[in-house]
Amino acid sequence: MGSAVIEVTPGWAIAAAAMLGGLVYLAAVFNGMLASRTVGRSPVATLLRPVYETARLLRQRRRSTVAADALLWRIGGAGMLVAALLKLTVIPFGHWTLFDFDAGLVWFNAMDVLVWAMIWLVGWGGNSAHALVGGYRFLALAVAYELPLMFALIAPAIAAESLNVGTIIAAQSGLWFVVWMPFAFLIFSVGVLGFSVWGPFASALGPDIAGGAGAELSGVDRLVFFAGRYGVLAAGAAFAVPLFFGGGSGPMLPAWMWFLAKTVLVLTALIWVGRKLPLFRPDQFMEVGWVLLIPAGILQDLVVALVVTNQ
Amino acid sequence: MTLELVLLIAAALFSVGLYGAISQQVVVMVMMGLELMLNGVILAAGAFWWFLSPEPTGQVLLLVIIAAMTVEMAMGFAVATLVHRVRGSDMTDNATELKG
Amino acid sequence: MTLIGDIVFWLFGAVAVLSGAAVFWVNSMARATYALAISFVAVGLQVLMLDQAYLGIIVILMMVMEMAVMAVYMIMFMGMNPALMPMSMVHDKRLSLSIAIVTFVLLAAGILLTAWPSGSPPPAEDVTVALGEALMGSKMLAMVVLSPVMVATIVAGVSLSLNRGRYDRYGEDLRRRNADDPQPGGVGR
Amino acid sequence: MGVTHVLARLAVHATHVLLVEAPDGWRARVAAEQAIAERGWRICLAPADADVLVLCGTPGQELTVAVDQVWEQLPGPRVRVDIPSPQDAVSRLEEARRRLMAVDAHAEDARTRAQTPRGAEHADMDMGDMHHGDMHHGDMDMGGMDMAPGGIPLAGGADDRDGLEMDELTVQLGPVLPYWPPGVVLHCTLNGDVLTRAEVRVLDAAAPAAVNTGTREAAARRCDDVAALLALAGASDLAADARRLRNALLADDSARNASDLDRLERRIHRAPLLRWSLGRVRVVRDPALADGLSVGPGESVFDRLLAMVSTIRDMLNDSVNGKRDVAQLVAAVPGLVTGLDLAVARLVVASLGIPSAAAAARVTDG
Repeated sequence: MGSAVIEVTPGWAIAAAAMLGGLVYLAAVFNGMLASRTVGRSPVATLLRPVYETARLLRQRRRSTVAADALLWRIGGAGMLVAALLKLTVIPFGHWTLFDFDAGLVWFNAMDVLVWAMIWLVGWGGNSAHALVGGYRFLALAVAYELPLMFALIAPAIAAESLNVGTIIAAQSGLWFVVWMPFAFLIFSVGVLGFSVWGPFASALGPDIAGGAGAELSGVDRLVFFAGRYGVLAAGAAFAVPLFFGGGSGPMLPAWMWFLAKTVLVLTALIWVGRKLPLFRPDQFMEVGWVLLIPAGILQDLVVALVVTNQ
Repeated sequence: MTLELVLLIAAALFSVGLYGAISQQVVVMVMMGLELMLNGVILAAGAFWWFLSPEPTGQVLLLVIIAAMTVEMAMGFAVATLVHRVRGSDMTDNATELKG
Repeated sequence: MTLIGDIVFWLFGAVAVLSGAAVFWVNSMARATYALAISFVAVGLQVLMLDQAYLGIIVILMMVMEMAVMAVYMIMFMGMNPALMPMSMVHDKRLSLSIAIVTFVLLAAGILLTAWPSGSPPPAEDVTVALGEALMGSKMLAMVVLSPVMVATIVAGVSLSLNRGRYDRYGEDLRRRNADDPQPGGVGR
Repeated sequence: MGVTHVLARLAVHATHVLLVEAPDGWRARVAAEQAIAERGWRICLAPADADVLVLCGTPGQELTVAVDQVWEQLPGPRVRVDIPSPQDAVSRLEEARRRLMAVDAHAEDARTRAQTPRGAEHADMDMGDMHHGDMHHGDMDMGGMDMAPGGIPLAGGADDRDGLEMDELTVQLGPVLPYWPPGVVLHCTLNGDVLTRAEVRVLDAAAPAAVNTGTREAAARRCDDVAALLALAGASDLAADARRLRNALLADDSARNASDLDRLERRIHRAPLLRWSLGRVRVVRDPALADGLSVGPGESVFDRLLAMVSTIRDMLNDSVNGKRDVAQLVAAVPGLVTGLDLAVARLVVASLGIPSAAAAARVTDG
């Protein structure tokens, strides 16, 4: 089983960044449409909303707070977008990848751990109680979703007998992994929602603490942070495709189109599900993560390992 | 790039960590010094593997060092919490008084 | 390794040492913790460049996680607002500094004076696979020892730092059906 | 036309509004919310995100001071408008739109306003800025250091609920806080995010406008409390449903009311995760505190939510009884929230339905 992908020159990173930008725009529009529908407004009006929002935040001045740790604050704010871009480097776009890396799966995992640092730094840097509480909440949730996520990531790697993303795609030529390791996919989705602070895991940015970790962000800082949050969500959705949905495989259309179509489908599903669920409070979800999700992930890995060894 | 130069970086990291580990008063800061020393050891182990014996044994050694670091850290946090709970303080100087 | 590779490698080395020194230099605990995280990331990338992909990434992954948690501990236990408060909590600064310098000089002398054998070139085959096969084959003992140590660490760490045990939660005879917690968890254990 | 003008023209379509509700400003706020939704604007949660500050109703002296301080926290370009009564909402928001477009005025505002954020001596009324209790010295060597950097005294320590000494933060909840009862201020001491001490205060001896129970408006107010609780729990779609029902109740759309109410109730019943999230949080943990709250022993926040929805129906049928003593309700808040973390404390406070109870109580007083 060889790798199914070709490494392209680093110059294509610009194309990857543009694709991420497109996905972020799409995600923001789709989320805006769902939001407009609940207040009974036409969803069509939201098509340009991200443009307006960007203009608004570009026009808005950056604001500081008393004794803010501006350096750490800015690093945290910009870091989400950087983490999203770094994740994208190991995700094959159809047949092409920027970085055909031995341990691509672990690379992705390491990049989503960066989000831990970023959210906490954003919460800390503003020197505001609500924001800091948001940072604490995220770390508590992170401890609960990250370990199950790791077990979920291992399942496709066991089945493909490799940590290389291209090889994992190649191993799915017969059957997509989502079919016979559904729990791994579910836990992976929980993890993606978790590290993008989305939907049920948004309590770090919750309404009860006036926007939480992001409460003190304004202007460009806010724009970059929230774009980065969509970016991490989009990168997570894009990574589900090579891991569970056979990468770019599909009839008729070229591989890159299949990859994009599947990514958009997973992304919209995540956004939709995220809006339907209430917030998970850390004190509740920690127990779920440790008592239910970790054993579920281990059992899933065990089943996958048994299937692979008995083939 | 030679083995000696990489080892010098590792030695520098180790020495800085040593300075922190013996000069700091707060338990958590001492732990950070120890971590930095182990950081140097990781780099040295990686360099030995690459320059001298590219066989899996060296990598296993590295993995063991990383595992040792996590154990050190977890126990350090637990002990810091315990000392803090008992004494309301986290200074190493105070912890030495505990043994009496 | 190419020239650019060499330069990048040294750059990471400089970042690792300088941010390591910054840990004890900066006067904010959050900054100190994340300076250490940067030092680890730089060393992780160096290990990555030394062809040990898996281990390099693992160093980055674990240490960023650890430092994120560490920062919270720093702030919990320091009794003041660390972003604002310059801190100096050292004893025997001069002695420590001289010990550190002497150590470095000794190590450096050892490194430079030792006649290192000229090593074999790095292997061409998949290093990560080799590590995995070693761990599950000839070096299995290491894994067999590490696993229980890790589990023991989790148990010991939790029981050392815990205030309320199961007798507080489920009553003296452990008969209480629902745990008596300040706030209930999500599963009901 | 320069870049600034183009940006302003685009930006005004996505204006974010921070709403502040004075105790008598409920109807004005609802009207403002409707007008904001019609424009496609958004309501935001914090001053840092806001372009327009809207003050609904007529504030007392203390609230005015608080709002002035929040006004200073808007990053700018910023506009402040008052909506004293509901019929002003549309015109005042239009005025806000016009003033947001005035590029030169905002450049002037940016030049003349205070350039550095203000220190902690003013921070009492801030939404989130913390200030710390007194410093304890301990054994640390801190010779010659400034003990109050940035004008903020350092944190003192105190045992948290697990008996671990941690830094204390003094944080004030209200009066400018989304989904928080207007006019109520909770001074709390936080260990991490756990409330260890709390004191409650009512600003300006505030009292809302009187509303007869059994009217549509009383039902609408109750419905608004339901929406606030749902929003805090993160059920944003259900919260939007509740707000739509509230608007329909105010608009006297009786045909829709009954079916919408049934639908909302059904959807809440059919939300297993909401039940899981709220159903294990008991409102009153200490039975001694239950007096006069009309909250049953062992009732959870989810039970309270269902009870609130069913009282909407009772109010429509004019069969509601058992008025609640609001002063007692507000006074009970510190006892109920002490020992909880911030998220659960907010849910518990919202489940009491203080705003609508206050409006209803006013009728009997007067």
